[in-house]
Amino acid sequence: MIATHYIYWLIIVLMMSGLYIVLSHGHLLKKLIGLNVFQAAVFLLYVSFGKVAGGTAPIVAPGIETYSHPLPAVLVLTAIVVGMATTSLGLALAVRIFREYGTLEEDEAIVAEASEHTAA
Amino acid sequence: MTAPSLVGSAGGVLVLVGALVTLSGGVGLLRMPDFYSRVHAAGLTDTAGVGLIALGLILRAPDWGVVVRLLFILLFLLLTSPTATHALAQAARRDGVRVWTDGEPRR
Amino acid sequence: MTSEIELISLVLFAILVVTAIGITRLRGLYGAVMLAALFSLVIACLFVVLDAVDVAFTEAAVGAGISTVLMLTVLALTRAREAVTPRRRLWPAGIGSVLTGGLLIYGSQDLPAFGARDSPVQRHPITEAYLLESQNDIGVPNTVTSVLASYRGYDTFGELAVIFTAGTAVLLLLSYVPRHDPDFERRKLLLADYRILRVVSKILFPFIFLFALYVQFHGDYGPGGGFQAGVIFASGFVLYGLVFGIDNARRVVPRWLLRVLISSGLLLYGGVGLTSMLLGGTFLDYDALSPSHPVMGQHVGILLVELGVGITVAGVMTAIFFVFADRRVLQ
Amino acid sequence: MLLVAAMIGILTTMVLALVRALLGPTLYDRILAVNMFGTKTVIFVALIGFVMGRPQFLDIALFYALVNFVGTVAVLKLSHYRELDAVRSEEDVR
Repeated sequence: MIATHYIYWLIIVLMMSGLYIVLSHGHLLKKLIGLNVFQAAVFLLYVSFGKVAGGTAPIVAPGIETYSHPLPAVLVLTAIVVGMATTSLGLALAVRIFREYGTLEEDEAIVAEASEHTAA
Repeated sequence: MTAPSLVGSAGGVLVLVGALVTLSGGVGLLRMPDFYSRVHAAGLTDTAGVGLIALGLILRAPDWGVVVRLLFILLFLLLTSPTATHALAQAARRDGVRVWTDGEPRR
Repeated sequence: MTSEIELISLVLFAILVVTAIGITRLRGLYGAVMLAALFSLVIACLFVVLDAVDVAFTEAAVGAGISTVLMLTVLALTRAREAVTPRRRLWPAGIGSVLTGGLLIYGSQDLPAFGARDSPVQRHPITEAYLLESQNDIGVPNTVTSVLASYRGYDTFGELAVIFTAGTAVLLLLSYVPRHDPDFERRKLLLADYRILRVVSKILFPFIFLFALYVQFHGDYGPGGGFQAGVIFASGFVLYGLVFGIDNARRVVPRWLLRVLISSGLLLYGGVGLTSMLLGGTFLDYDALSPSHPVMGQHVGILLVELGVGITVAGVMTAIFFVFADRRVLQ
Repeated sequence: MLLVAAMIGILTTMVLALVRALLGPTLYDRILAVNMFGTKTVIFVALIGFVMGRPQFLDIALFYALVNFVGTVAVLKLSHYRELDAVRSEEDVR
């Protein structure tokens, strides 16, 4: 079990450190970084399913027999660029939040919003 | 790679020497007392190490395509690496990062 | 040889975990962003070790390149330090992550052994189709490219539409007229004052764009393709904007051009699909492009589709950077 | 074998650079460390191509060199927008 599965476990540890960053920090930018860490670990997990022991990258060349699976690579490749696009959307929202409330701390922003409501 | 096997192992030795130079840069980056001396360690060994390793790999390259790519990497790093460290040191000086003098505690 | 690779990947994993811990502990956000860039570089190395070279290419471009630059621009607009996280947040977060991780590890026991040849992924008939039959049907050595652009072309079209939408949304969110900020000029550091940096960047630009073209059109034979090339193009413009200022970069790539680029890439992709329908095939069936010589049709189709991807990705990334970097400090 | 030994050397350097990036103390130390780390990844990718017998993948290494430069220039430029105390206050860690 350990010899064959420890790579997955390491990836899960990474994933959880990303989750921890997202949950524990109140700063929105830090949350986005944590989300990126989590996301990268998920990508690693996907790619690790495609790897074959003794295989090589799935670019066909003469004299090579075993290749790793190309499909996880394709899925992850597009996912990375999409993830980047969504991250930049999150960053844009963060900039707007900062403009509105003057802070990127979640707690302070919630307080600011609440006081806005009572004022109105 | 029959007679070139000698060339190949020479390449391997060059790569290894390059890695050792790089390693010394890493030690310098960690152990030097202030930012400016660390720039010195990182900048010098980056250039030397990359040069040696790229040359060594060129000796082991299976075809010309690989040689050309390695030459491009070498050219690129030789241009950018010193530029980056130079600009870094300049920016640090502008910002007033202080120079360490003998006897102060290490930072 | 495999045991050495295993050792190397273990070291890389250790570096990753330490970096992640460092990210949580640093309160200076510039430092945290630097560590995130480092994290992404190591992840990219691991992708190379795991045989996903195209992915490594993209991850380096996106994670260590554009993403870092965008985070830094946002930091430049807001506060650079984080408040102390209250202790009441730490415990639930820690317990939650440990529990989730434990469950996932428990669940991972059902996974096939790492690198096994007889795992369901590898035994599935599609593996054979992608690796062997694609050489006759499509004739592109890089199977990642043929799966991306041909077998799963519909999927990639959807992804490109997502990127288009996200880019449009960012432009909508941030393209209000900036307030006048008298401090802006003072705060702005013109890197053009660094003479060496300016000269070296000038030398580099042609190489960057040449390299982007190479990656775009060599994607059939080696790692590369539209996604990667698009990001490389964008990083060329980003470098220009950083060194010579956004206003000058806007002169090189004006707003209208970016809008045209963003939409024309997606239109090109969809247009190839429609053309193949008009020629009697199904949507994105490149065989229809050249009925007498289907492999030729596949080549043309993949080339055009990848070009569409490259144009849109380059446009979106450049536009996003410009719109972020154009902000004045908001306070 | 020589190449594998060289890779171990590079990995060790990576670890050292990581420690410097974690320790700081100024932002510039971190930038320098990450920049050096980037150069090491270029070498790492180039070497692993040779070790695994597919040296054609050097394109990636070439690209890393480019990204590294753009990234360093970006931090240099953008860290200047802020008041300088943002740079100095990197020093304390929770």
